[in-house]
Amino acid sequence: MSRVAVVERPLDVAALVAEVSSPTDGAIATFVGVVRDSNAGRPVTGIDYSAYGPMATRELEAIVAEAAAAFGGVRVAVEHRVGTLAVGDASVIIAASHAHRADALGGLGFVIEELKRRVPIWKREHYADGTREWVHAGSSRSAPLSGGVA
Amino acid sequence: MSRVAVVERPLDVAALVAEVSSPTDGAIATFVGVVRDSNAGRPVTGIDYSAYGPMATRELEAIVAEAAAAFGGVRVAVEHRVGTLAVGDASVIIAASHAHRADALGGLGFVIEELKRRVPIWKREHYADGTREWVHAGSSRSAPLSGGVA
Amino acid sequence: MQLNVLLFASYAEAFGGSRMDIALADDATVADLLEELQAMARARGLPPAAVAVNQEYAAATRRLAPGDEVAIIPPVAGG
Amino acid sequence: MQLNVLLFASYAEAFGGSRMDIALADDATVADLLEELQAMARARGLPPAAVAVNQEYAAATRRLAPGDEVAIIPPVAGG
Repeated sequence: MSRVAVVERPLDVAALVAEVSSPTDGAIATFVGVVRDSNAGRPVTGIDYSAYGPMATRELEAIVAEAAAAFGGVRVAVEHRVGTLAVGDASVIIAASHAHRADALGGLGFVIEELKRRVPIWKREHYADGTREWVHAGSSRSAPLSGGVA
Repeated sequence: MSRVAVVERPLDVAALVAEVSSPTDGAIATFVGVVRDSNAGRPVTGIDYSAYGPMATRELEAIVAEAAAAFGGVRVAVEHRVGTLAVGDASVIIAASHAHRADALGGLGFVIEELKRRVPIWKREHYADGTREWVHAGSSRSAPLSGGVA
Repeated sequence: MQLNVLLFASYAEAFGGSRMDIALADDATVADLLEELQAMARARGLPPAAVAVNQEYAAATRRLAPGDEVAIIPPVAGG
Repeated sequence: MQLNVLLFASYAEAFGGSRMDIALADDATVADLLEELQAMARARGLPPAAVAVNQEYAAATRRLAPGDEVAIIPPVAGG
Protein backbone atom coordinates (compact mmCIF):
# COMPACT_ATOMS: atom_id res chain seq x y z
CA MET A 1 0.00 0.00 0.00
CA SER A 2 2.78 2.39 0.92
CA ARG A 3 5.72 3.29 -1.33
CA VAL A 4 9.14 4.83 -0.76
CA ALA A 5 11.84 5.95 -3.18
CA VAL A 6 15.12 7.82 -3.40
CA VAL A 7 15.11 9.64 -6.75
CA GLU A 8 17.23 12.04 -8.81
CA ARG A 9 14.41 14.08 -10.34
CA PRO A 10 12.16 16.95 -9.15
CA LEU A 11 9.39 15.96 -6.74
CA ASP A 12 5.65 16.50 -7.32
CA VAL A 13 3.36 16.99 -4.33
CA ALA A 14 0.14 16.58 -6.32
CA ALA A 15 1.34 13.22 -7.69
CA LEU A 16 2.01 11.89 -4.20
CA VAL A 17 -1.34 13.11 -2.92
CA ALA A 18 -3.08 11.37 -5.82
CA GLU A 19 -1.06 8.22 -5.20
CA VAL A 20 -2.08 7.77 -1.55
CA SER A 21 -5.69 8.92 -1.91
CA SER A 22 -8.49 6.38 -1.71
CA PRO A 23 -12.32 6.51 -1.64
CA THR A 24 -12.17 5.25 1.95
CA ASP A 25 -9.94 8.09 3.16
CA GLY A 26 -11.02 11.52 4.32
CA ALA A 27 -7.65 13.04 5.23
CA ILE A 28 -4.33 13.40 3.43
CA ALA A 29 -1.48 15.14 5.23
CA THR A 30 1.74 16.05 3.43
CA PHE A 31 5.15 17.39 4.29
CA VAL A 32 7.40 19.10 1.75
CA GLY A 33 11.01 19.76 2.75
CA VAL A 34 12.49 22.62 0.76
CA VAL A 35 16.03 24.00 0.35
CA ARG A 36 16.02 27.38 2.02
CA ASP A 37 18.27 30.37 1.44
CA SER A 38 20.08 30.37 4.78
CA ASN A 39 21.09 28.13 7.66
CA ALA A 40 22.25 29.35 11.06
CA GLY A 41 22.57 32.83 9.60
CA ARG A 42 24.74 31.86 6.62
CA PRO A 43 23.42 32.51 3.09
CA VAL A 44 22.91 29.18 1.30
CA THR A 45 22.87 28.83 -2.49
CA GLY A 46 22.21 25.09 -2.80
CA ILE A 47 22.58 21.65 -1.25
CA ASP A 48 24.13 18.39 -2.47
CA TYR A 49 22.12 15.45 -1.16
CA SER A 50 23.59 11.96 -1.25
CA ALA A 51 22.32 8.64 0.06
CA TYR A 52 23.31 5.08 0.81
CA GLY A 53 20.55 4.15 -1.60
CA PRO A 54 19.66 0.53 -0.77
CA MET A 55 19.81 1.09 2.98
CA ALA A 56 17.89 4.39 2.74
CA THR A 57 15.14 2.55 0.91
CA ARG A 58 15.08 -0.24 3.52
CA GLU A 59 14.94 2.22 6.41
CA LEU A 60 12.15 4.18 4.73
CA GLU A 61 10.22 0.95 4.17
CA ALA A 62 10.65 0.05 7.84
CA ILE A 63 9.50 3.53 8.90
CA VAL A 64 6.31 3.50 6.84
CA ALA A 65 5.52 -0.01 8.14
CA GLU A 66 6.00 1.22 11.73
CA ALA A 67 3.79 4.23 10.95
CA ALA A 68 1.04 1.96 9.64
CA ALA A 69 1.25 -0.19 12.78
CA ALA A 70 1.13 2.83 15.10
CA PHE A 71 -1.44 4.93 13.21
CA GLY A 72 -4.31 2.70 12.17
CA GLY A 73 -2.85 1.42 8.91
CA VAL A 74 -2.00 4.87 7.57
CA ARG A 75 -0.91 4.67 3.92
CA VAL A 76 2.25 6.66 3.15
CA ALA A 77 4.24 7.62 0.06
CA VAL A 78 7.72 9.08 0.54
CA GLU A 79 10.14 10.37 -2.06
CA HIS A 80 13.53 11.82 -1.17
CA ARG A 81 15.53 13.55 -3.88
CA VAL A 82 19.32 13.32 -4.16
CA GLY A 83 21.76 15.31 -6.30
CA THR A 84 22.41 19.05 -6.37
CA LEU A 85 19.35 21.08 -5.38
CA ALA A 86 18.82 24.84 -5.63
CA VAL A 87 17.04 27.11 -3.16
CA GLY A 88 13.31 26.41 -3.44
CA ASP A 89 13.71 22.83 -4.66
CA ALA A 90 11.83 20.16 -2.69
CA SER A 91 14.21 17.62 -1.11
CA VAL A 92 11.57 15.33 0.37
CA ILE A 93 7.82 14.85 0.09
CA ILE A 94 5.77 12.66 2.40
CA ALA A 95 2.03 12.05 1.88
CA ALA A 96 -0.01 10.18 4.50
CA SER A 97 -3.63 9.14 3.93
CA HIS A 98 -6.21 7.74 6.34
CA ALA A 99 -9.96 7.66 6.91
CA HIS A 100 -9.47 10.18 9.75
CA ARG A 101 -7.19 13.16 10.20
CA ALA A 102 -5.65 12.14 13.54
CA ASP A 103 -3.93 9.11 12.00
CA ALA A 104 -2.98 10.96 8.80
CA LEU A 105 -1.35 13.78 10.79
CA GLY A 106 0.16 11.42 13.37
CA GLY A 107 1.60 9.17 10.68
CA LEU A 108 3.03 12.17 8.83
CA GLY A 109 4.81 13.50 11.92
CA PHE A 110 6.18 10.06 12.78
CA VAL A 111 7.62 9.53 9.30
CA ILE A 112 9.38 12.89 9.02
CA GLU A 113 10.94 12.60 12.50
CA GLU A 114 12.14 9.03 11.93
CA LEU A 115 13.41 9.88 8.45
CA LYS A 116 15.55 12.66 9.88
CA ARG A 117 16.75 10.47 12.73
CA ARG A 118 17.85 7.35 10.91
CA VAL A 119 17.65 7.30 7.10
CA PRO A 120 21.20 7.33 5.64
CA ILE A 121 21.00 10.52 3.61
CA TRP A 122 23.48 13.37 3.87
CA LYS A 123 23.71 16.94 2.75
CA ARG A 124 26.49 19.39 1.99
CA GLU A 125 25.47 23.03 1.91
CA HIS A 126 26.90 25.50 -0.61
CA TYR A 127 27.30 28.99 0.81
CA ALA A 128 27.24 32.35 -0.93
CA ASP A 129 30.96 32.79 -0.18
CA GLY A 130 31.80 29.71 -2.27
CA THR A 131 32.51 27.36 0.62
CA ARG A 132 30.76 24.01 1.25
CA GLU A 133 30.09 22.18 4.46
CA TRP A 134 28.61 18.86 5.58
CA VAL A 135 25.57 19.29 7.79
CA HIS A 136 25.70 17.04 10.82
CA ALA A 137 22.74 18.26 12.81
CA GLY A 138 21.62 14.93 14.23
CA SER A 139 25.07 13.59 15.20
CA SER A 140 24.52 11.54 18.33
CA ARG A 141 21.06 10.33 17.38
CA SER A 142 22.27 8.87 14.10
CA ALA A 143 23.88 5.92 15.85
CA PRO A 144 20.89 4.12 17.37
CA LEU A 145 22.54 0.72 17.67
CA SER A 146 26.33 1.03 17.69
CA GLY A 147 29.01 3.02 19.40
CA GLY A 148 30.39 6.26 18.02
CA VAL A 149 33.75 6.96 16.38
CA ALA A 150 36.04 9.84 17.40
CA MET B 1 1.05 36.96 4.12
CA SER B 2 -1.63 34.39 4.75
CA ARG B 3 -4.79 33.97 2.66
CA VAL B 4 -8.16 32.31 3.21
CA ALA B 5 -11.09 31.72 0.86
CA VAL B 6 -14.40 29.92 0.55
CA VAL B 7 -14.74 28.87 -3.08
CA GLU B 8 -17.08 26.97 -5.41
CA ARG B 9 -14.44 25.36 -7.63
CA PRO B 10 -12.13 22.34 -7.33
CA LEU B 11 -9.11 22.79 -5.05
CA ASP B 12 -5.46 22.43 -6.10
CA VAL B 13 -2.88 21.32 -3.53
CA ALA B 14 0.13 22.19 -5.70
CA ALA B 15 -1.15 25.75 -6.16
CA LEU B 16 -1.48 26.29 -2.42
CA VAL B 17 1.97 24.84 -1.77
CA ALA B 18 3.43 27.20 -4.38
CA GLU B 19 1.53 30.11 -2.88
CA VAL B 20 2.91 29.74 0.65
CA SER B 21 6.45 28.75 -0.30
CA SER B 22 9.28 31.21 0.18
CA PRO B 23 13.09 31.12 -0.17
CA THR B 24 13.33 31.56 3.61
CA ASP B 25 11.19 28.50 4.38
CA GLY B 26 12.34 24.89 4.66
CA ALA B 27 9.06 23.18 5.53
CA ILE B 28 5.58 23.19 4.03
CA ALA B 29 2.90 21.05 5.67
CA THR B 30 -0.49 20.53 4.05
CA PHE B 31 -3.82 18.98 4.93
CA VAL B 32 -6.32 17.87 2.31
CA GLY B 33 -9.83 16.96 3.48
CA VAL B 34 -11.54 14.59 1.07
CA VAL B 35 -15.11 13.31 0.71
CA ARG B 36 -14.99 9.63 1.60
CA ASP B 37 -17.30 6.83 0.60
CA SER B 38 -18.77 6.07 4.02
CA ASN B 39 -19.47 7.60 7.40
CA ALA B 40 -20.30 5.63 10.55
CA GLY B 41 -20.80 2.56 8.40
CA ARG B 42 -23.26 4.15 5.93
CA PRO B 43 -22.30 4.31 2.23
CA VAL B 44 -21.93 7.97 1.18
CA THR B 45 -22.25 9.14 -2.43
CA GLY B 46 -21.58 12.86 -1.96
CA ILE B 47 -21.77 15.86 0.34
CA ASP B 48 -23.39 19.30 0.02
CA TYR B 49 -21.22 21.91 1.74
CA SER B 50 -22.68 25.32 2.57
CA ALA B 51 -21.25 28.28 4.45
CA TYR B 52 -22.12 31.58 6.05
CA GLY B 53 -19.60 33.06 3.67
CA PRO B 54 -18.59 36.42 5.17
CA MET B 55 -18.38 35.03 8.70
CA ALA B 56 -16.53 31.90 7.54
CA THR B 57 -13.93 34.12 5.90
CA ARG B 58 -13.59 36.27 9.04
CA GLU B 59 -13.20 33.23 11.29
CA LEU B 60 -10.61 31.71 8.97
CA GLU B 61 -8.70 35.00 8.95
CA ALA B 62 -8.76 35.06 12.74
CA ILE B 63 -7.55 31.45 12.89
CA VAL B 64 -4.58 31.97 10.59
CA ALA B 65 -3.63 35.11 12.55
CA GLU B 66 -3.77 33.12 15.79
CA ALA B 67 -1.67 30.38 14.16
CA ALA B 68 0.97 32.91 13.12
CA ALA B 69 1.08 34.31 16.66
CA ALA B 70 1.40 30.86 18.23
CA PHE B 71 3.75 29.24 15.69
CA GLY B 72 6.53 31.69 14.89
CA GLY B 73 4.78 33.64 12.15
CA VAL B 74 3.77 30.55 10.17
CA ARG B 75 2.31 31.56 6.78
CA VAL B 76 -0.93 29.75 5.90
CA ALA B 77 -3.22 29.47 2.89
CA VAL B 78 -6.66 27.90 3.36
CA GLU B 79 -9.33 27.19 0.79
CA HIS B 80 -12.64 25.53 1.68
CA ARG B 81 -14.92 24.43 -1.11
CA VAL B 82 -18.71 24.67 -0.97
CA GLY B 83 -21.37 23.18 -3.24
CA THR B 84 -22.08 19.55 -4.07
CA LEU B 85 -18.95 17.39 -3.87
CA ALA B 86 -18.48 13.78 -4.99
CA VAL B 87 -16.49 11.03 -3.28
CA GLY B 88 -12.80 11.81 -3.75
CA ASP B 89 -13.28 15.57 -4.10
CA ALA B 90 -11.20 17.77 -1.79
CA SER B 91 -13.39 19.86 0.53
CA VAL B 92 -10.58 21.80 2.21
CA ILE B 93 -6.86 22.37 1.68
CA ILE B 94 -4.57 24.02 4.19
CA ALA B 95 -0.90 24.77 3.45
CA ALA B 96 1.43 26.03 6.20
CA SER B 97 4.96 27.22 5.53
CA HIS B 98 7.79 28.07 7.92
CA ALA B 99 11.57 28.08 8.12
CA HIS B 100 11.36 25.00 10.36
CA ARG B 101 9.08 21.96 10.39
CA ALA B 102 7.89 22.20 14.00
CA ASP B 103 6.07 25.47 13.33
CA ALA B 104 4.79 24.37 9.92
CA LEU B 105 3.33 21.15 11.39
CA GLY B 106 2.12 22.87 14.56
CA GLY B 107 0.43 25.64 12.60
CA LEU B 108 -1.21 23.11 10.28
CA GLY B 109 -2.69 21.11 13.16
CA PHE B 110 -3.93 24.25 14.88
CA VAL B 111 -5.70 25.53 11.77
CA ILE B 112 -7.52 22.29 10.94
CA GLU B 113 -8.72 21.80 14.54
CA GLU B 114 -9.93 25.39 14.88
CA LEU B 115 -11.55 25.30 11.45
CA LYS B 116 -13.58 22.25 12.43
CA ARG B 117 -14.47 23.74 15.80
CA ARG B 118 -15.72 27.20 14.84
CA VAL B 119 -15.89 28.08 11.13
CA PRO B 120 -19.56 28.32 10.05
CA ILE B 121 -19.59 25.67 7.35
CA TRP B 122 -22.08 22.81 7.23
CA LYS B 123 -22.46 19.55 5.36
CA ARG B 124 -25.31 17.32 4.36
CA GLU B 125 -24.35 13.81 3.38
CA HIS B 126 -26.03 11.93 0.53
CA TYR B 127 -26.33 8.21 1.18
CA ALA B 128 -26.48 5.32 -1.25
CA ASP B 129 -30.11 4.67 -0.26
CA GLY B 130 -31.13 8.13 -1.53
CA THR B 131 -31.52 9.78 1.89
CA ARG B 132 -29.69 12.90 3.04
CA GLU B 133 -28.67 14.01 6.50
CA TRP B 134 -27.07 17.02 8.18
CA VAL B 135 -23.83 16.16 9.93
CA HIS B 136 -23.64 17.69 13.39
CA ALA B 137 -20.53 16.08 14.74
CA GLY B 138 -19.24 18.99 16.77
CA SER B 139 -22.59 20.06 18.32
CA SER B 140 -21.72 21.39 21.74
CA ARG B 141 -18.35 22.83 20.74
CA SER B 142 -19.88 24.95 17.99
CA ALA B 143 -21.30 27.42 20.49
CA PRO B 144 -18.17 28.84 22.11
CA LEU B 145 -19.73 32.08 23.33
CA SER B 146 -23.50 31.76 23.63
CA GLY B 147 -26.07 29.41 25.12
CA GLY B 148 -27.59 26.53 23.20
CA VAL B 149 -31.07 26.16 21.76
CA ALA B 150 -33.31 23.10 22.40
CA MET C 1 -37.93 45.17 17.93
CA GLN C 2 -38.36 43.06 14.82
CA LEU C 3 -35.28 41.02 13.91
CA ASN C 4 -34.69 39.34 10.58
CA VAL C 5 -32.25 36.52 11.42
CA LEU C 6 -30.15 34.49 8.99
CA LEU C 7 -30.67 30.72 8.95
CA PHE C 8 -28.33 28.02 7.66
CA ALA C 9 -28.18 24.29 7.10
CA SER C 10 -30.67 22.27 9.19
CA TYR C 11 -32.26 25.45 10.56
CA ALA C 12 -32.83 26.89 7.09
CA GLU C 13 -34.35 23.59 6.00
CA ALA C 14 -36.57 23.25 9.08
CA PHE C 15 -37.86 26.84 8.92
CA GLY C 16 -38.26 26.83 5.15
CA GLY C 17 -35.87 29.60 4.17
CA SER C 18 -32.63 31.47 4.72
CA ARG C 19 -34.24 34.24 6.81
CA MET C 20 -36.90 34.44 9.51
CA ASP C 21 -38.54 37.35 11.35
CA ILE C 22 -38.56 37.25 15.14
CA ALA C 23 -40.20 39.82 17.43
CA LEU C 24 -38.19 40.68 20.57
CA ALA C 25 -38.31 43.28 23.33
CA ASP C 26 -36.39 46.46 22.48
CA ASP C 27 -33.75 45.66 25.12
CA ALA C 28 -33.43 41.99 24.12
CA THR C 29 -30.15 40.11 24.46
CA VAL C 30 -28.74 37.10 22.62
CA ALA C 31 -30.09 34.96 25.48
CA ASP C 32 -33.60 36.27 24.84
CA LEU C 33 -33.31 35.38 21.15
CA LEU C 34 -32.14 31.89 22.01
CA GLU C 35 -35.04 31.43 24.43
CA GLU C 36 -37.47 32.55 21.73
CA LEU C 37 -36.05 29.99 19.31
CA GLN C 38 -35.80 27.19 21.81
CA ALA C 39 -39.33 25.77 21.67
CA MET C 40 -39.47 26.03 17.86
CA ALA C 41 -36.14 24.28 17.50
CA ARG C 42 -36.97 21.53 19.97
CA ALA C 43 -40.26 20.79 18.22
CA ARG C 44 -38.36 20.25 14.98
CA GLY C 45 -35.63 18.07 16.51
CA LEU C 46 -32.90 20.60 15.76
CA PRO C 47 -29.52 20.49 17.52
CA PRO C 48 -28.31 23.29 19.83
CA ALA C 49 -27.23 26.42 17.95
CA ALA C 50 -25.12 29.49 18.64
CA VAL C 51 -25.83 33.08 17.65
CA ALA C 52 -23.54 35.35 15.65
CA VAL C 53 -23.94 39.12 15.64
CA ASN C 54 -22.30 41.05 12.83
CA GLN C 55 -20.43 37.92 11.72
CA GLU C 56 -18.92 37.08 15.11
CA TYR C 57 -19.97 34.58 17.77
CA ALA C 58 -21.92 36.56 20.38
CA ALA C 59 -21.99 36.21 24.16
CA ALA C 60 -25.40 35.42 25.70
CA THR C 61 -25.41 38.76 27.52
CA ARG C 62 -24.92 40.86 24.38
CA ARG C 63 -27.66 43.43 23.66
CA LEU C 64 -29.21 43.19 20.20
CA ALA C 65 -29.82 46.30 18.08
CA PRO C 66 -32.19 46.69 15.10
CA GLY C 67 -29.35 47.18 12.61
CA ASP C 68 -27.41 44.07 13.69
CA GLU C 69 -26.76 41.22 11.27
CA VAL C 70 -27.97 38.32 13.41
CA ALA C 71 -27.40 34.69 12.39
CA ILE C 72 -28.34 31.34 13.94
CA ILE C 73 -25.29 29.05 13.74
CA PRO C 74 -26.12 25.32 13.91
CA PRO C 75 -23.30 22.96 14.90
CA VAL C 76 -20.56 23.47 12.33
CA ALA C 77 -19.15 20.63 10.23
CA GLY C 78 -16.49 22.08 7.98
CA GLY C 79 -13.28 20.38 6.95
CA MET D 1 39.97 -10.65 7.85
CA GLN D 2 40.15 -7.92 5.23
CA LEU D 3 37.01 -5.75 5.09
CA ASN D 4 36.13 -3.39 2.28
CA VAL D 5 33.84 -0.85 3.95
CA LEU D 6 31.54 1.65 2.24
CA LEU D 7 32.10 5.35 2.97
CA PHE D 8 29.68 8.25 2.55
CA ALA D 9 29.53 12.02 2.82
CA SER D 10 32.23 13.55 5.05
CA TYR D 11 33.91 10.17 5.53
CA ALA D 12 34.12 9.53 1.79
CA GLU D 13 35.57 12.99 1.29
CA ALA D 14 38.08 12.67 4.13
CA PHE D 15 39.29 9.21 3.08
CA GLY D 16 39.30 10.06 -0.63
CA GLY D 17 36.82 7.52 -1.95
CA SER D 18 33.63 5.55 -1.50
CA ARG D 19 35.40 2.42 -0.23
CA MET D 20 38.29 1.65 2.09
CA ASP D 21 40.07 -1.58 3.08
CA ILE D 22 40.44 -2.31 6.79
CA ALA D 23 42.25 -5.31 8.31
CA LEU D 24 40.56 -6.84 11.35
CA ALA D 25 40.90 -10.00 13.47
CA ASP D 26 38.87 -12.92 12.15
CA ASP D 27 36.50 -12.75 15.14
CA ALA D 28 36.16 -8.96 14.99
CA THR D 29 32.94 -7.22 16.05
CA VAL D 30 31.41 -3.90 15.06
CA ALA D 31 33.03 -2.41 18.18
CA ASP D 32 36.46 -3.53 16.92
CA LEU D 33 35.83 -1.86 13.57
CA LEU D 34 34.78 1.37 15.28
CA GLU D 35 37.90 1.30 17.44
CA GLU D 36 40.04 0.82 14.34
CA LEU D 37 38.42 3.82 12.68
CA GLN D 38 38.47 6.02 15.75
CA ALA D 39 41.99 7.47 15.59
CA MET D 40 41.77 8.03 11.81
CA ALA D 41 38.44 9.81 12.15
CA ARG D 42 39.53 11.95 15.07
CA ALA D 43 42.67 13.07 13.22
CA ARG D 44 40.47 14.29 10.37
CA GLY D 45 37.94 16.07 12.60
CA LEU D 46 35.12 13.75 11.56
CA PRO D 47 31.94 13.44 13.61
CA PRO D 48 30.90 10.21 15.37
CA ALA D 49 29.62 7.55 12.97
CA ALA D 50 27.55 4.38 13.17
CA VAL D 51 28.10 1.08 11.37
CA ALA D 52 25.61 -0.70 9.16
CA VAL D 53 25.96 -4.37 8.27
CA ASN D 54 24.02 -5.66 5.28
CA GLN D 55 22.11 -2.36 5.08
CA GLU D 56 20.94 -2.31 8.69
CA TYR D 57 22.28 -0.45 11.72
CA ALA D 58 24.43 -2.94 13.64
CA ALA D 59 24.86 -3.42 17.39
CA ALA D 60 28.40 -2.96 18.71
CA THR D 61 28.54 -6.62 19.75
CA ARG D 62 27.72 -7.96 16.30
CA ARG D 63 30.34 -10.30 14.78
CA LEU D 64 31.57 -9.30 11.32
CA ALA D 65 31.95 -11.87 8.53
CA PRO D 66 34.00 -11.57 5.32
CA GLY D 67 30.93 -11.50 3.05
CA ASP D 68 29.15 -8.74 4.97
CA GLU D 69 28.32 -5.44 3.29
CA VAL D 70 29.75 -3.07 5.90
CA ALA D 71 29.13 0.69 5.77
CA ILE D 72 30.27 3.62 7.91
CA ILE D 73 27.26 5.88 8.51
CA PRO D 74 28.14 9.50 9.40
CA PRO D 75 25.45 11.55 11.15
CA VAL D 76 22.47 11.58 8.83
CA ALA D 77 20.89 14.80 7.57
CA GLY D 78 18.00 13.82 5.31
CA GLY D 79 14.76 15.69 5.00
